[in-house]
Amino acid sequence: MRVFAELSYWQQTTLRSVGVLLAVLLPAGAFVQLFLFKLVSFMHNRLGPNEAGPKGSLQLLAEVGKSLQKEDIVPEKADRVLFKMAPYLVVASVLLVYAAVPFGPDAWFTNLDVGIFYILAVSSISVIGILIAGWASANKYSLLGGLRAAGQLIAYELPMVLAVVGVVIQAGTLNLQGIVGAQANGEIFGFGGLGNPFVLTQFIGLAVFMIAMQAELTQTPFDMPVAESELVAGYMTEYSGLRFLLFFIGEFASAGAFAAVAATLFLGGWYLPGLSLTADYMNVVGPLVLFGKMLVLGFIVFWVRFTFPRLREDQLQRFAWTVLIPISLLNILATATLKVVF
Amino acid sequence: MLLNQFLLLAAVLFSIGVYGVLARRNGVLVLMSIELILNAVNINLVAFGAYHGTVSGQVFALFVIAVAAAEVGVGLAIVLLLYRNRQSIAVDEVSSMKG
Amino acid sequence: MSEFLRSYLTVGVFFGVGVAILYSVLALGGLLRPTRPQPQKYIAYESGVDPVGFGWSQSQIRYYIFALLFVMFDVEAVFIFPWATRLEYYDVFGLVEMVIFIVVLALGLVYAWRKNVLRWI
Amino acid sequence: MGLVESGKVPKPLTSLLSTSRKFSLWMYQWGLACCAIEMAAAFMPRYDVMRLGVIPLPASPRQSDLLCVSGTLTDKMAPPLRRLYEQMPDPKYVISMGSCANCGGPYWDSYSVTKGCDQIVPVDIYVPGCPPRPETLLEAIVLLQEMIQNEDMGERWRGDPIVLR
Amino acid sequence: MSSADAPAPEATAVEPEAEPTDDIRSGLLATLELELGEAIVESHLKPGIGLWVRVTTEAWNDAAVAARDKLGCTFFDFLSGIDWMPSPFGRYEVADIDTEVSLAEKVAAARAADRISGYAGGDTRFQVFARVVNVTAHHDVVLKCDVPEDTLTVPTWSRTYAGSNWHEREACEMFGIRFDGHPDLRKLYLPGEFEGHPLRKDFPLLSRVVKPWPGIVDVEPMPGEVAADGDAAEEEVDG
Amino acid sequence: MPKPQLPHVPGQGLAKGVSVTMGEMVRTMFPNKGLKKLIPSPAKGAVTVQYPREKEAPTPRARGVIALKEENCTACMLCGRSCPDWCIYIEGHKELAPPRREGGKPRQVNKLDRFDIDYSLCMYCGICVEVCPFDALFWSPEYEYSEPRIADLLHDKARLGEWMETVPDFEPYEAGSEAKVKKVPR
Amino acid sequence: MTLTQRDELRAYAHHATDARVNVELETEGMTLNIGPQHPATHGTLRIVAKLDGEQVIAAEPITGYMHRGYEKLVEVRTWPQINTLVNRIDWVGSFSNEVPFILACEQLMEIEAPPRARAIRTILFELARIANLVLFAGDMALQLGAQTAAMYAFRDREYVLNLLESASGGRFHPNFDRIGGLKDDLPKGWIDDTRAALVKIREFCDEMDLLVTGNEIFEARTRGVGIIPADVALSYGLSGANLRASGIDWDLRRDGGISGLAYDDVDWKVWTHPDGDCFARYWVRLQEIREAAHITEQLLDKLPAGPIMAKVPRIVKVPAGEAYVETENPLGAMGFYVISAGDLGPFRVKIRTPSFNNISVASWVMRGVYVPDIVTILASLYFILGDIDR
Amino acid sequence: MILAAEEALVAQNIFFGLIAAGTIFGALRVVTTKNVVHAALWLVLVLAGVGANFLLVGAEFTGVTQVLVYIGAIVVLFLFGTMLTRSPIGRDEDVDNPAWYLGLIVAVPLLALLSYAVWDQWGDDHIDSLTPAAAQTTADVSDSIFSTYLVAFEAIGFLLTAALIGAIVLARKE
Ligand code: SF4
Ligand code: SF4
Ligand code: SF4
Repeated sequence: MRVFAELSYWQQTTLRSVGVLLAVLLPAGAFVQLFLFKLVSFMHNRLGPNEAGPKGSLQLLAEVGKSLQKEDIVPEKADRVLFKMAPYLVVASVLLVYAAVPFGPDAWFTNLDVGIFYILAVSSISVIGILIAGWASANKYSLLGGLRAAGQLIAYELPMVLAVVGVVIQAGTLNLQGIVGAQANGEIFGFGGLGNPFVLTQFIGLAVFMIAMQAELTQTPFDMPVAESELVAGYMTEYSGLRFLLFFIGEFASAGAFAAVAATLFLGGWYLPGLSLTADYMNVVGPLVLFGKMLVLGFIVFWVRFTFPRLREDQLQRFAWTVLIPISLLNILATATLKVVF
Repeated sequence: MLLNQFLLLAAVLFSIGVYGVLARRNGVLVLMSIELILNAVNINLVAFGAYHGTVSGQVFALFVIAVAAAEVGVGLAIVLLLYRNRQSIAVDEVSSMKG
Repeated sequence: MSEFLRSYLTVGVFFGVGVAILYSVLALGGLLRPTRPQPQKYIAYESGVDPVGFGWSQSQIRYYIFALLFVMFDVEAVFIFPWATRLEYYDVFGLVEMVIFIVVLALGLVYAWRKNVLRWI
Repeated sequence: MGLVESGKVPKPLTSLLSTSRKFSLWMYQWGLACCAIEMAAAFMPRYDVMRLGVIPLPASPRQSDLLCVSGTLTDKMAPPLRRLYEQMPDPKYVISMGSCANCGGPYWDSYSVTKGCDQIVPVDIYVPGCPPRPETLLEAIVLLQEMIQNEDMGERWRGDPIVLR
Repeated sequence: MSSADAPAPEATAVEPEAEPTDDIRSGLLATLELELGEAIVESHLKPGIGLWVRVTTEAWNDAAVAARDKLGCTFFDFLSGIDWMPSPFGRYEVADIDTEVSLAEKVAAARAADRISGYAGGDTRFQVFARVVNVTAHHDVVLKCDVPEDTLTVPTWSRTYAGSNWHEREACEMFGIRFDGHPDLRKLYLPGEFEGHPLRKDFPLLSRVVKPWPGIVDVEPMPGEVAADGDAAEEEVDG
Repeated sequence: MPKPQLPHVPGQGLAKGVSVTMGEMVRTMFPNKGLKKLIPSPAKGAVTVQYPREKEAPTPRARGVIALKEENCTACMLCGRSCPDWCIYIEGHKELAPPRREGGKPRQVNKLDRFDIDYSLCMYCGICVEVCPFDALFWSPEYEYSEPRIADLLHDKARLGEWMETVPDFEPYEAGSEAKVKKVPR
Repeated sequence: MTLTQRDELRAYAHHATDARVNVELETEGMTLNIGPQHPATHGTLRIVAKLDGEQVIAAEPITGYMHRGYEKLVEVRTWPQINTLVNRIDWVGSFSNEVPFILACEQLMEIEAPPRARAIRTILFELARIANLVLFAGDMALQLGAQTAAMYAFRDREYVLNLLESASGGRFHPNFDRIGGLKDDLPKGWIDDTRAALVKIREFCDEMDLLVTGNEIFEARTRGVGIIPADVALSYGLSGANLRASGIDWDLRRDGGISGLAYDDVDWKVWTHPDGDCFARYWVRLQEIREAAHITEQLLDKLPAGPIMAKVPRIVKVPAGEAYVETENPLGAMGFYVISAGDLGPFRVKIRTPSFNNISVASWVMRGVYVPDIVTILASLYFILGDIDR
Repeated sequence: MILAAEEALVAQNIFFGLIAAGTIFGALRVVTTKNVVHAALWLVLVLAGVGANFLLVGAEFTGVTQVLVYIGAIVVLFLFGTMLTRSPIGRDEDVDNPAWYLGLIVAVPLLALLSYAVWDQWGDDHIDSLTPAAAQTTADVSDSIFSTYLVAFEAIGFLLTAALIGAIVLARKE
């Protein structure tokens, strides 16, 4: 974008920072408001918040405003510094993920050469935040919840990483823009009219990725770590007010982040067949397209969350190690073989 | 940038690591100190790689990271074993494990 | 400064901006929120009874084994990714190499499986 | 000392803050007996308190704003109630639901029942009934929301933490 | 078998189909008598309704074993105690408030008063009773035994019926009856600092003592009406 | 015994589950028929009664609050005495009322001074209503009387009298019944 | 399920029960308090569990947080007052609490309710059962994490509550049963409403089958977990669906020989399940909802006309004597052992509540299970706190 | 705006200074803090600093790997290990050797020696990372692994598996 290019580095950076912060908060807010409050309520055959503002649209603001006024409690036995730090770590990890997601031909924050690799790397930081939160609270539910959560996150991070490999093999690059381009220009068995969103060829990868994503977000059926009916709120048990809100935002923002990544990797990112891959208008349309795809994926997350019972800790570990990881390894080998053969 | 910057940083890290290995009693902390040393080595490797304009430094650093992972895994397992048998992870008591 | 360094710099800047905003929101909350200490407010929550025993305790070694497995496969992923980008050039040779690598690591997984450490107890 | 305690927050802002408090009441469900089921029924599709912004999510007192004591409070249960009430972060509100919670109800003469939860925690709204039908609870919540909208934040922030009326 | 001072009208017509049931119950009693012999103090059989057997304190657990093994009553229904002392306080209503007698005096008076006892009789103030059921043949028996006044101890059932563990804890808490051989007789219901045994008749309900009965305010009853505590004019009402 | 099971496809139970919730969501969002089907109107599809704006009507028998028809009450105390919670407080005095018929003797009647029901204690059992021999107490289905002060839950006879307006007529009985429908004195 | 599978399950359970603790590392045990105020204990039960990592070494339920002194209170109340008080024992199926008490009194007074009253009693009894078990089905799913099922359960339960309310005036505590009959007859249109509600309940059962029963995750969480063998169940005095889920065919509605209810007039079936695990308990209860709907429908079809009250003195005095009547309540066998001295109120009443026995088995079952299974087991044993502590 | 070469150099040096200071401070805290969990978190700082250093010299892939493996995995392993061996909140007085000064005696001279050697040997040689590191892309790393270091690569596979098996054997009590 020409207008954009004339700005100084710092101006660009600030502009993009604001843009990406929007991109973090918007999906998080949208997910909470739209899915958690509304669609899920409809699933339950009820209405959900509708008194705050027209049709309940200001509910979210009320939540934030309330959190601002809530007392901030640090338990006396807790490790004060770490207790306060943990939510930052979790949210920071999400922020860092968003930094690398492309929203349009020029609408990106950074365009890293190792984009997807970088995303996988920084998304694993949140494990530390969760472990620290559980440990620093000096509370049994928290500790148990933190350990369970961390155990689960690492167990499902692997399938997620491995599911991505298939896409990387097909695209031949780690760069997310490159992956979007590869999907836009790709063709399946010679038919390239619609490009090749990798969901078509990598549907196993997508399935594994979505399952792993569900687990990474600790949503039912993988929400044992925060299982209300035994561990109260897991590692978040002792958090109150704004710090809890940070975790809360973190949870939904990372739902957005993972949805964005999945959309980019498997659904063609900000590109839609029939649109231009390079034109300027895509910098406006692209984010919307991506957002739409994120909503679809996000909806699936919440849909599943409110439908299924949860797996037991040992069952979900077993599922990760004995089902998902072998499947994704096989997927890699199959994809690689096909790639080499064709 | 000077190559020296990196080498000196590595030297400092290395020395701190050595100090940690010697001064720490807690097995986990000793392992962490070893990580410091390995990181110092990695800095050197990468810096030299860049200095010479080859990619070997990086590759070696990757290998070191992999080895470090293996090392930590086994090391912590030993510490756990130690803890299991002695209810303490003070490394200077390891000698008493013999026999 | 190289292009790629700048892109990482922007990551840093972004990180800084994000954390700063979060921090300022918390500070704003600090201005608004009350602090009213009550005798039992800062006791750890344990369903309303006195916390019994140590608030934390060592727990299952399983967690460790799973973490270990994770580390191993994470390292594997580090090598797979560059290979995946270049597979077209390595062709069959690369495929075979990687199959060997994966199989060797999978052996570890199978070993763990057989040793029943994937049972989470 | 925050701004609110010192009374330095301008009026429009306070009313904004009050509105947000009013519409975001995370309810800590202190379900004790039969009334608990009616309280739960109030969360469920037919009555759906979530419409009013009362969110029944928190399982931990640390994240809750509103404590709903519904049911028979026994002497054995009273100390935990006090503790969990105190563990809630301020500002916090209490609804006492049902005759038992109000003053012992059918068990007013029992040797093991506390005659009213207001002996233990300060109560903002008393809901009559045995059990009150869910809509009565809704009415109480609407009442409470009005109260929150009009309350003096400074006083609630500042005052003695336990205000027994 | 003997029927004690049971005031139940004996003359009630036994339903024709109740006859066979009666046979079953007498059979049960015969089996128990064979098994326990002298240990059976008294028994009461209500045709078509139930069987009550009182055994000696020492044979309390043997009775359980016999019922379980010989009668097939493997299902443990409940175990509890009774305090046969007449209540000193009534229902804390008019009459009680009028008198100037202190609580303690009332209790003393009640202690001195005659005790009643239920089916299968009883010699002591406290009794323990339990019911076990045969779930395949669908018969049941209520076992009772006296609790010696001095020790207030009876043998435990918790080794015979695992379920009686909690019931015995409850009885211990409520009546102060100890169960010999019970693994742990901690309080089940009440907070640790609670004193007294609530189900004993001489345990007063303080709220009722403190609060005046609202019905005491005297307004003359309308002619033809009945006072709440009055002797019932057997006025019949229908549907 | 469990039902005979069809061959099991892995994930089939999960699929059924999500289809149920999805179906419920669609039904809630699009309850309309015909062409209007495409207009989402969840307010219609959901079973929710939106409390302050719409209220559900409890059945006529619902035990919401007790209303007192003061004229009928003779302060006979029956209700107060049979109340399990001792939460009815009655005070009365005797009074000479004008004779019912011309030239008759003045009657002695009980006059009600105080009739309070403590709704914070009442267990809504209905015994008082049942025992009242003079049809002075009635159930009203009204339920909205929460109070911020517990003392306000003690309703005096004026307040109890006000509830009288909300007392519904008795319903007719189901077929086969031999009970007679009573009348609410107005 | 085949026999071998069942044996496997049983073997697994035994293995789990005898599980010794942690081979890997002698961890010092961690004591976890679940409750008294905790979502898992739906009410105020407290579980103190000694943990080893994720495994429970010993778990003990601590009760008494809901102890209200029923047995003492009834001694100072009159017969009609007790009727309304006992409503609140098992508060989700309140009407069913009144029935055994009233029947015991009737037995002592030697009167019988007229046929219409008996039929309506039975209908309301079954509706209370539906209200109770529907809640169970939803709650069980909720405890396992499926929130939607709980929503549907509460939604459809409302229909039943409306019926109870329109008949008795109370959504929860009907206080409708009287010695010798019922308080009032049914209002017009009630039968049709009931039929309509039963349709909803059937739909609910089908929905639960789709949403929960067949769900692989649900099965994984419940099958083979918390197995209670029949002999243990009997010696602990488990009753109701818990006992039937252990394969014992015993239902007081059929086997109790109770004359005050109309079960013998209709055609129905007692469901049992051989497994004795959490799934079996859930499954049996789900079938019982359907069965209850079936019973109710038949009774509605042949509701006899006539009075609903026998001749009973206005001031009730129960003759001296002892009577024990036990009925098959939604939670299990509930009985009232009434000792009357011929007064306005009873001399002593021993209330045998099903949950008290049902939950006393908990520490036996929970040895060696995983922490999350505590929740599953508690949910499947299904207790109401008031029913435990009285 | 592209920074002029010198300016960029200055900027880079400033960043290096910041990063190095952070790294060294973190490292010092790692070896001095009394709390194991805190030590692990300080280690995160060190690792992040080292990763940033990698980026500074243009080793992008290694830098990200540092985050992925070290911070995302090894630190987690450390934390698990710590929590398994019971680490209380607050200061733990038992983490240091009684003879900790020995470490100082060795480390300080070592540092002096190393610094001298480094300074002596490489004086003011420059790393030319201003020109985009032509030979440092992921693809090059990959090519290098799959050609020159192929054997090493496979060996790493075996090493990892061996370590895994060893650790399992160690951690399990048969
Ligand atoms: S007020 Fe009534 S319904 Fe509520 S808990 Fe008490 S007895 Fe139960
Ligand atoms: S409804 Fe019951 S508790 Fe309430 S006043 Fe009447 S008799 Fe008393
Ligand atoms: S029973 Fe009826 S007439 Fe008698 S005092 Fe009560 S309300 Fe009045």
